[in-house]
Amino acid sequence: MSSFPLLTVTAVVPAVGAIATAAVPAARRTAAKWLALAFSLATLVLAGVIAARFTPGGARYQLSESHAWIADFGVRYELGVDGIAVVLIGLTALLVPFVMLAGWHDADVLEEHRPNRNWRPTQGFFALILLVEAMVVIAFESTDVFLFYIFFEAMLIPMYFLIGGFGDRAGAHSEDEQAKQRSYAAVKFLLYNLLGGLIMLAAVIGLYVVTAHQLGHGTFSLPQILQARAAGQLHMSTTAERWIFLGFFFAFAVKAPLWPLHTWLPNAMGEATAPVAVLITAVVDKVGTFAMLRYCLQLFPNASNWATPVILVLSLISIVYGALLAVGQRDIKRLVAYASISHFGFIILGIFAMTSQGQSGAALYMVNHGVSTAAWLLVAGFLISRRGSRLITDFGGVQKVAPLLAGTFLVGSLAILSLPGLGPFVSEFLVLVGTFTRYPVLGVIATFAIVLAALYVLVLYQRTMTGPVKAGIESMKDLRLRELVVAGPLIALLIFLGVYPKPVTNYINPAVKDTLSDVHKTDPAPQINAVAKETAK
Amino acid sequence: MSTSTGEAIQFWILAVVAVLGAIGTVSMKKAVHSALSLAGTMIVLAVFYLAQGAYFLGVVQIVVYTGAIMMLFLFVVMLVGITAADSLKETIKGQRWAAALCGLGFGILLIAGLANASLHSFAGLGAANSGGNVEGLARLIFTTYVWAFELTGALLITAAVGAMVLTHRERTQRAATQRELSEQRVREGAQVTPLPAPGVYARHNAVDIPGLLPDGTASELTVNPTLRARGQIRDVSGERLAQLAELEQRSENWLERDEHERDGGHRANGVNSANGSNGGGQ
Amino acid sequence: MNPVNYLYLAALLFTIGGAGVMIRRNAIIVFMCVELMLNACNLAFVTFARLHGNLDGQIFAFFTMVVAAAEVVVGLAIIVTFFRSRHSASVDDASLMKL
Amino acid sequence: MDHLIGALVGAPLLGAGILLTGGRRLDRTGHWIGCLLSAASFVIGALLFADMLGKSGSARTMTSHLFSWVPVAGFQANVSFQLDQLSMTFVLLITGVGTLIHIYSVGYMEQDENRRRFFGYLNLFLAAMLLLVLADNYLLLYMGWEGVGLASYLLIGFWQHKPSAATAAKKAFIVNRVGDMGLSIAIMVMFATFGSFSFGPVFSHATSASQAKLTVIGLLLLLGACGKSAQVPLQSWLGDAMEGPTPVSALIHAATMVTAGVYLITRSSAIFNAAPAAQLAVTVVGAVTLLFGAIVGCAKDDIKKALAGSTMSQIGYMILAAGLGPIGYVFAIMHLITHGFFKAGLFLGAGSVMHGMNDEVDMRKFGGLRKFMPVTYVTFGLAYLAIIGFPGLSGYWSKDKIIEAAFAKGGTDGWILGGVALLGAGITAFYMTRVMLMTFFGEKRWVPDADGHEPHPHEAPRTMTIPMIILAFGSVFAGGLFSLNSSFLHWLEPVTGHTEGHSPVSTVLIQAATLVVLALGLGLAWVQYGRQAVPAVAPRGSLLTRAARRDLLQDDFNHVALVKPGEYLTRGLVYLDHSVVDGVVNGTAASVGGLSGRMRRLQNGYVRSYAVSMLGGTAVLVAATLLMRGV
Repeated sequence: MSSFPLLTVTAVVPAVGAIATAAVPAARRTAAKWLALAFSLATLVLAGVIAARFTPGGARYQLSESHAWIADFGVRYELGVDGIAVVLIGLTALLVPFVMLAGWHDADVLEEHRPNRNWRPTQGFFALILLVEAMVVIAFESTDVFLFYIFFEAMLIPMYFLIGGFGDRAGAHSEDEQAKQRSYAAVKFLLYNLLGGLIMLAAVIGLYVVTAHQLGHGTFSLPQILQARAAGQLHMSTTAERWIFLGFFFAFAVKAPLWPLHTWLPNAMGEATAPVAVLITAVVDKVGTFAMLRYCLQLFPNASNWATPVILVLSLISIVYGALLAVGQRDIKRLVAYASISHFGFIILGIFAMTSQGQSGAALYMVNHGVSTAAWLLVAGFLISRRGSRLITDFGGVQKVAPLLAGTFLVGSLAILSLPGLGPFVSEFLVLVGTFTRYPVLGVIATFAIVLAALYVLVLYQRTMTGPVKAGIESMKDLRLRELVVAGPLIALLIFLGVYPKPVTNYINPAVKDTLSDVHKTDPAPQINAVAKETAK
Repeated sequence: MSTSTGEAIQFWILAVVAVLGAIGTVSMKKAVHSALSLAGTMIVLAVFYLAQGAYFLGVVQIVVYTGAIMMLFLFVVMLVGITAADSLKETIKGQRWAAALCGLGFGILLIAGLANASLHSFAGLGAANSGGNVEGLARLIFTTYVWAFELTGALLITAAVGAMVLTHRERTQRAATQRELSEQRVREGAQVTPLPAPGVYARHNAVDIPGLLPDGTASELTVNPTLRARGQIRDVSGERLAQLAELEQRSENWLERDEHERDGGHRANGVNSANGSNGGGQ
Repeated sequence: MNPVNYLYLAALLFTIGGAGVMIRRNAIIVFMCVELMLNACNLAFVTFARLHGNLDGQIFAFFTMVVAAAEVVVGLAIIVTFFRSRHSASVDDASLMKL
Repeated sequence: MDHLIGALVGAPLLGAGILLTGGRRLDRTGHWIGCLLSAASFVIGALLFADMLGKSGSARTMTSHLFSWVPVAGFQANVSFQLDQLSMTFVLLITGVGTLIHIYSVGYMEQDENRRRFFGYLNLFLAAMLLLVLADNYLLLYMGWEGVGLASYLLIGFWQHKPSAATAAKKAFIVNRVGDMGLSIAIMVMFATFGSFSFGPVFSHATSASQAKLTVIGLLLLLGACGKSAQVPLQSWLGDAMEGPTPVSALIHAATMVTAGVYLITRSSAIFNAAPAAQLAVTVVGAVTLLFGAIVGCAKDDIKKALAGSTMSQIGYMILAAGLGPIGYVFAIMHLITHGFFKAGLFLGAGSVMHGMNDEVDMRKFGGLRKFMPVTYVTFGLAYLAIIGFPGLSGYWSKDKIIEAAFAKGGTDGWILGGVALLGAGITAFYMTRVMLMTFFGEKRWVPDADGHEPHPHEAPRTMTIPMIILAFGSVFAGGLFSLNSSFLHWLEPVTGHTEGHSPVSTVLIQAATLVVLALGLGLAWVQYGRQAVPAVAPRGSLLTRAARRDLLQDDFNHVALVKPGEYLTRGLVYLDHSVVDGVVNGTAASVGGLSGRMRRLQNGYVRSYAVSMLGGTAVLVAATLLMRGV
């Protein structure tokens, strides 16, 4: 326990950055961009410091900070990170700079017509991104359920404006038709998540009531609750635990998103600009799956085990369903969205398979999915912005005129279809193995998805990149330096994660071990423990 | 313990009056009548106060309420005058039904509530009023409730100021002089001369009797439009004409004249009558 | 007779006044009905004072009267200004909502 | 010495890295870098080989642990290599033939502006393939397995501007993915059964696992093998894969990658030996494919597709042999090696013919080329003799052994398999002779190509001919050398194990029979294509022929059975998602909106109706209090 509030600072820096960026005068928008980028990089450095200060396998929650906040309701300002949180904070801090670079000119469209003197869309865009980062980071850090809830909800606000205010202009429709669809998407996003959040709020209050009843003093603090349960002071009644669990899970399932609560994602990702879409699926949605792992399993172990069968089936449906719909899409970004739905299915499957492989795989999957989707979708965004269209049919033969773009896009695609040697393979295989050891049938069915993934990814690549050069493509420019700076490191990272994920798994494994012990689960033992016998010899 | 029979009798009589007054307040078409019936109810209440040993309040009720406040009401009624709002026709759909439902329900509930409240024994005010009712009140007001009392003071002042602010109209330009007004009237082609006086050919020249034009029809200008709107005009020209005809008849019978003279005489009569009417007017 | 009857009377008057508020359109009459309701309350207070044998009820009634006076002053002023601007004393005309 | 194993994979990987990220500035020298690095890896292989010969017995197995790849609780995957005789055989084949084909490509791809990228892909393929054969656990093998799939995808679709090429590449990858699915599930079953998927633990405890589990694992591995080695029912991609540049067809789709299936089965011998049911399935698949490929090969007029058919059928032989168990493994691998030589030779020859004929592939437009490109003619001819199993040449030694082994399996299935293998030999003789005759003999049937250029057949440049010559030597002598006091057998025995099969009929008889069918096939082909002139346009042909031209309707079947239903399914789901799943949500929203529209009416702005609601509310409150007091 260090005196320096590292976690707070990490969350505060981007928030301050947001304010500073928003304050930049209208004329100096380039300065604003650089300022925002600087702040996001500072956050990245801080995330690195967190990772360095964190000792894997040490205390469960480290770098903790704890202050009374709303004493009457037992709400505390409590921060603390476990291995998974560290990794995800790193992911967030890592992706945001790339998102900014990719979206460097996204707000320029709005700069063209300036209704009044201090019209500052660019400042707004970057400030909002930083704000989202700050909120996501603190959501990952908080160990107080109420604190988490606040930011879990609050991050909707900046996201709402990012989707509704800065949608991409590459739709197939007229300007105002696009505006209509944008607002539709934004409102849908907001309503879905608000609904989930409100149900969760009820559950949060329920939790407070239960703790207040049994401990005498109501508390939201995760460590306290866990401790109390370990000490046997806290026994939730079965029904209460189940109801509260469902309240939490619903919110996270909407955010994740899990079939059939997924329909907001395609609209949101379709209408938002590629960088914002990446922000949605690669950063914000991770909070949902992360929270399943941290809150659902740790707070309500019995209810989790109770609900597991249903959740597994739903996630399986998500996997296959998302993949099939991705095959059927005509709009590149919607395709990516459905692919993401399929991948979130994998993550949830891994979490609720309740095996160390499954959960480590799921946690690793969050990282890999973030990086791979970023690489894939950001390049796709470059492609879309060049052509000014999202329809697959408008592309063809890009590989001939812009080989670099095609190449980076291909690598991204291969990552999405989880080719061995690239990050996603490791996590996906871990999830599959973890599921198979406990539920062989589910594991096999889920494995079918790797064929479907190959199908939608390669069909997309074939239609857009190969074949004769289509009209409107001939004069397409290859990647610029800025865009290479975005794509290059992400690809390098993908390869690194695919070949040597050990550094990440080192952080994840201990946390997973604790979680599994919370839900009283142990990995199913193999019929013949060959390894043990080998070592015995 | 129970109250005296006298009070009982008084109650049963006056209670009826109070209720009638209340119903009148609600159901009278004209605001004035409502005001009067309300005043009635209030006086009854004052009596009840006195009967219940609230001497001070009884007096205050009469002086402040029935005196000051109701007069204020009447002033405003006069100021506002007659409006379409007075009609009892309902304009909002379903309002009547909703009102009836809520009113009845509420009343029933109240009475039910009172019914099953256990209020059978009561401690009279004998002890409390032993040192005199007014003194008792005063003691309470200036000790326990002194803070509230001070606040009411502030409230009253605020109310007075507020009323002034609300009703006060800032004069934006200098008031128009007599001359300007007359000029303006001429420019607008409005009635320049003063309005004709009422009551020509009338049995008496009261404000509610319109003057007659030479052809015997009533003139709109001679009576106050408010009276007309309230339907408080006594139109007497009809009977007056009948009297004229009869008078002519009598004079004809009385002095037989030739045809030609009769014509002249008849004309003369007409002229006379015209002069007469003028004379009668002044 | 039991003083409770006074309470019944008060309830009745109060209800009638309430009905008037709901039914009448003329602002002044509505206002009178409000006064009626206040008086009903006063009656109840006084009666309770008698029932409980202390003067607090009367104090309350007293304050009610004062407040009523203040309220009447302001209320009537409002009615007058309203009449000036709208040439009507109908409470319905105060509604500016589009349905 | 052991640490060199890593370098074996590293060299071509480095090459791929340099060439693919190097950019245009490497266009001048890129291809030589590629050749150099693959040659380097060959040299390392040779050194290790020498080192291995120096040792004896079990000491020959070298291992090298690089780093821990995926460590999660019980699931420990390492990046570590194991180099034993089997792997070594493959290493030499891959790097050797690979290097030759690199050199060949220098000439063949001269005109292509993307030659650097091509060599990058080739190096990538070598790296992946070496990883595949050197891995000491199934997960790492899987990495190489998919790696070669990727390389093949990239190389088939190398001319991406050709839609046919792009489609073929995609098809190859996806069909392979189906196979890979089998392999990955097999790994999961292993993990669930043995708690490991490293060769050592799994094989040493294979026998102690339940029969059913082993059969499942075996069948799943077979599925994987089918995908990679283009065996029925996952064979459909190989024909289209010929869209790729010819060197690719030679290296990947003839010599090395497509034989990975055979490697997988041989490597997993411990499992298959313990699961007879799975073995039977393997043999059946092999036998069916053997005939399937051969028949297809007979009907194709496209020289490369004809050779592809033959590849299919030859691999069928290997799979069949591998399915026979210890009596077959060695011969499967031996045939694999010899096949690597002569089939690569044949493809390179075909490539050189196309190179001379403006990339014409239709054999009916060839003819009489032997005078114009003698070197090609000779090398192609020798390879041809080798593949039909002309006595004394490589093919003869390996294929004959397989046929004998098939008979030696014993029982009726022994007879059936043997018969099939024998028949296959005959058909092979027929279609290869057909190819030979149509290409190099008879009168010219040349036609100008699309742009009207008259073909001017000429011998290919040195860079292309030298590899062909070397491969020709291989295809002549390799078999003989291997069979010289059965050295190859002794070399491999420690890994695969070997038991001498005892065929019900004497080997002499079998050899005689083989020669007879060989002669028959040859004769038939001569009658049909040698004696009378070859029509420039294909005759309608029998039903079988027409079916064979369409790859025996495999694509049509896939289309009807899989593609169409899939399309309908996705369309239906897209509709469903929009109308039902989303519809429910929007419906709720709409109804709420309507309701609020009605509620709006209550706020009508009339003080009096507000008064009503107030009084109503008060009434409700009073009622509530009364009730409360009541209860």
